[in-house]
Parts: sequence; structure tokens; C-alpha cells
Amino acid sequence: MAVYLKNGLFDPFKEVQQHQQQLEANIGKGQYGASAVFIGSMRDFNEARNVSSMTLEYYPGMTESALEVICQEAKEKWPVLDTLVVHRVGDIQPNDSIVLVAVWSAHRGAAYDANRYIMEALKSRAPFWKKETTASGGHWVEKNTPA
Amino acid sequence: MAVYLKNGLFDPFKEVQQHQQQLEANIGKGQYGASAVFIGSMRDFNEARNVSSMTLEYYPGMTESALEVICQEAKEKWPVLDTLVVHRVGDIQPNDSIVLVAVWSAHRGAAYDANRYIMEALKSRAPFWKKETTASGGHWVEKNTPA
Amino acid sequence: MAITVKFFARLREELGMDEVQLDFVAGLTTQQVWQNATRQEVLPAKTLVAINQQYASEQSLVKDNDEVAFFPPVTGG
Amino acid sequence: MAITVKFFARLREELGMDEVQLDFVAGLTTQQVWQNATRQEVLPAKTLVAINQQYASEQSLVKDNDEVAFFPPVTGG
Repeated sequence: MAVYLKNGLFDPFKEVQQHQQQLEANIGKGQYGASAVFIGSMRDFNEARNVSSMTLEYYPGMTESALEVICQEAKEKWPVLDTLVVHRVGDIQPNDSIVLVAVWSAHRGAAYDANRYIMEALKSRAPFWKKETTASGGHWVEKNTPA
Repeated sequence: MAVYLKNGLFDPFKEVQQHQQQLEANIGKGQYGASAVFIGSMRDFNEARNVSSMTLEYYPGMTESALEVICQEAKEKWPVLDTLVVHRVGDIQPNDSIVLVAVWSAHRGAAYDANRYIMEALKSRAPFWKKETTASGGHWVEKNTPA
Repeated sequence: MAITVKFFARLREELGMDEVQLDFVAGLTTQQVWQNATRQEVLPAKTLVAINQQYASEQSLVKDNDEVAFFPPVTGG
Repeated sequence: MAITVKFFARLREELGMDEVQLDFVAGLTTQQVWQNATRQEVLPAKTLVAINQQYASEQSLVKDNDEVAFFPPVTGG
């Protein structure tokens, strides 16, 4: 179970691969049958029409522990072998990856369910705040889109 | 929308990345906000205790078209920007990736829902048959595990 | 004036054949094609049927030049 | 004998401060800490509250050395 905040670009597929190699080193190969990966990335349109960039503020300490609690809840609800969460903070450009959630389990149901649980909980409870920049200035995103 | 059958190892993350680059070249960057990726891989235990290898038989022609129909259905049900399905055929070793489903969309709900729809439909309708090899010989897998 | 009949997976192994050509006879259902091809009275339970690579039923009628396939429940993914 | 009060995002910008130290007074709720820190009567609607980096309510009591945080609805992911 790992949670990382990244101030700067990250490659979600590299992160998943690296974590998966660690997982295989720890529990052996051939143990998980299902991996569900979700990547949220920055679009160039959102509440405002043309978003040129974005800043993600967070609460150092609380943000990490909120994400860890969420992943722990997922492990208690479903038979999950491992989880990985990576989230950007700081300045972000369109098309950058913002969030990565990966879940490994023996069967697909747990991987899908746990992954989505983590994403929904992250969206509603993890302390992150987006400020979008457009031609007319900056504004705080008021609320997250529902699933 | 792409469907590939692979006789031999494939790297699911490389496949997703390559397809995503094509997608960005086609529709422009910053268009999709959500990517949901599912990877099914071979465990070394299943119906039989210790599975040493597996062979995946398929129906050339029908398998590809069944997968294309399933992806088309997903695109009709949800606002999906693109889908990618890669499935192994032939001989497979434990820990190899068997199936990859990737879905790109503007919002996470469609990506999650369409991805799972494709996987469930694939499991119930796409003509693939697994034969597992154990120390005591080969046997056909009788039925797929439910989600 | 012929149809092609294909078998996959366990059925292919148990019957010892993967493909057979049959003379076309008008008005046959896939169930009757199975009987002609295998000399077995009934389709094994849960057998799936396709005509020209599309799912069909035991009662579907077979036309000239059709490709008819029989296979067990699928287990991919 | 002090508590730390933090503000994030829109609240931080509107109040023009990200952190303030207050003398500890026993028996205060987070709502009263907000009033003391900001000289505003009421918490803006939907404001979230945390004590020591765990979610709390407007009525939660604040202890000496606590870190109290106020922030708008979260918009990560």
C-alpha cells in the first residue's frame, strides 16, 4: 500500500509498473489475477471554457493520511492484495496526469470495486483544491463533478 | 477503437501508452479526463491447484468481431472517446497478461462503467477457451468466475 | 452446395475433428446439422452455436455456404 | 498554551492568511476558534473543519496545542 504526492510530472504507467514489480518481489509472481488502474488527467476545458493551467493546493500531512485511511478502508471492504495512489500537487498543465489509483487483487470484482471506492472517497474527502487559470484570471473550482 | 489478439507476450502498459498517443494525435491533447484500465493476468492457481501453463484457443474471425461488437455497444451506452482491447491467444505462462481493456472518456463514471461492461461481456460472449496444464495433465476450464 | 461445420475446445477434442464439410440440405436447423456432422442425437448441454460467426440458436435455419460452429461456454478474459 | 489555526484554498486567499497562532482558551468549539481567528461571526456554508488533521465538526472542542484547519469542499482527483 503506497501513497505518493508528486510536485511535477509523473508517468502513471511507469509508476504502476514499478509498484507491480515491488509487489511481485514481495508476494511472488502469479498471485494476482486482476489489476484495475484509473488515471485522471487535466482536460483543457472544465467549469471555465478554456483552462490554460491549474494549481493544486493540499494540506501537507492530512492529505497523505486521508489517502492512507481511504486505501485501508478499501482493503477492509474487499480482498485486495495491494493499492497505489499517486496524486499531483502544485502547477499542472492540460493533459498532465493528476491522479493514479491502482488496485491488485485475485479477482476482477474486488479490483474494480476497490478502485472506484478509492477514487470516489478521494474526490469527496482528500484535502486537495484546484484553482484554474483562464484568459480572464484564476478561479477556485467550486465542486467536484459527480461520478 | 482497436482490438488486438496477440500470440505471445505483450506489455499492457506499453499498449495503453501507444494507443493513447494515437488518440491524442487524433483528437488532440487535453480532451479526455479519465482513463480506466483493466488487466487480467494468469495466476498460478485456479480451478486446479497448481497451474503450470495454459493454452487459449479462439475462433479466428468471430473472436475479433465479437470483441468489436462489445466495444461498439459500450460506446453506444456511455460517452466514451476510445477503447482498446488486447487479448492473448496460444500458450501462456503464469503471471503473463491475458487481457487488457482500456477506456478513455471525459469523466470517470463512463470510463469505469464502460470498462467493466466490456470485461463482463468479453467473459460471457467472446469465443475464448482456456485449457490449463497441471502436473496431472491438461483440462479445459469449465466456466468463468463471476465478477 | 455445401456448409462448413466447426468445433472448438473440448468439443473439438472429444469429437476428434475441428472442421467438416457437409452437403447442403435445405431447411436444416443447427441442431440437425450437429446430428448430421457428429452422428450424436443431442447437443451437449450449454453448447453454444454460431452461424457465420454470429451467435445463433439450436433452431436457427442453415443456408447454403453457411459456416456453423459449435463450442462450449467461453472462458476468456 | 496555544493553538494553531490554518486556512486553505479560497478561504486562505479571502482571509489573507494561511496560519495564525491563538492563545489557548479552554472549552472553545472550532466554530468559536473561527470567530476568534477571523473576527467573522459565522463559518461560510459548507466549510470543512479538521482538528489535528482529522475531520471534525463545528461543535468539536479544541484542546491545547491542537491544530485546527478550515477549508472549502475538496476538489482533488
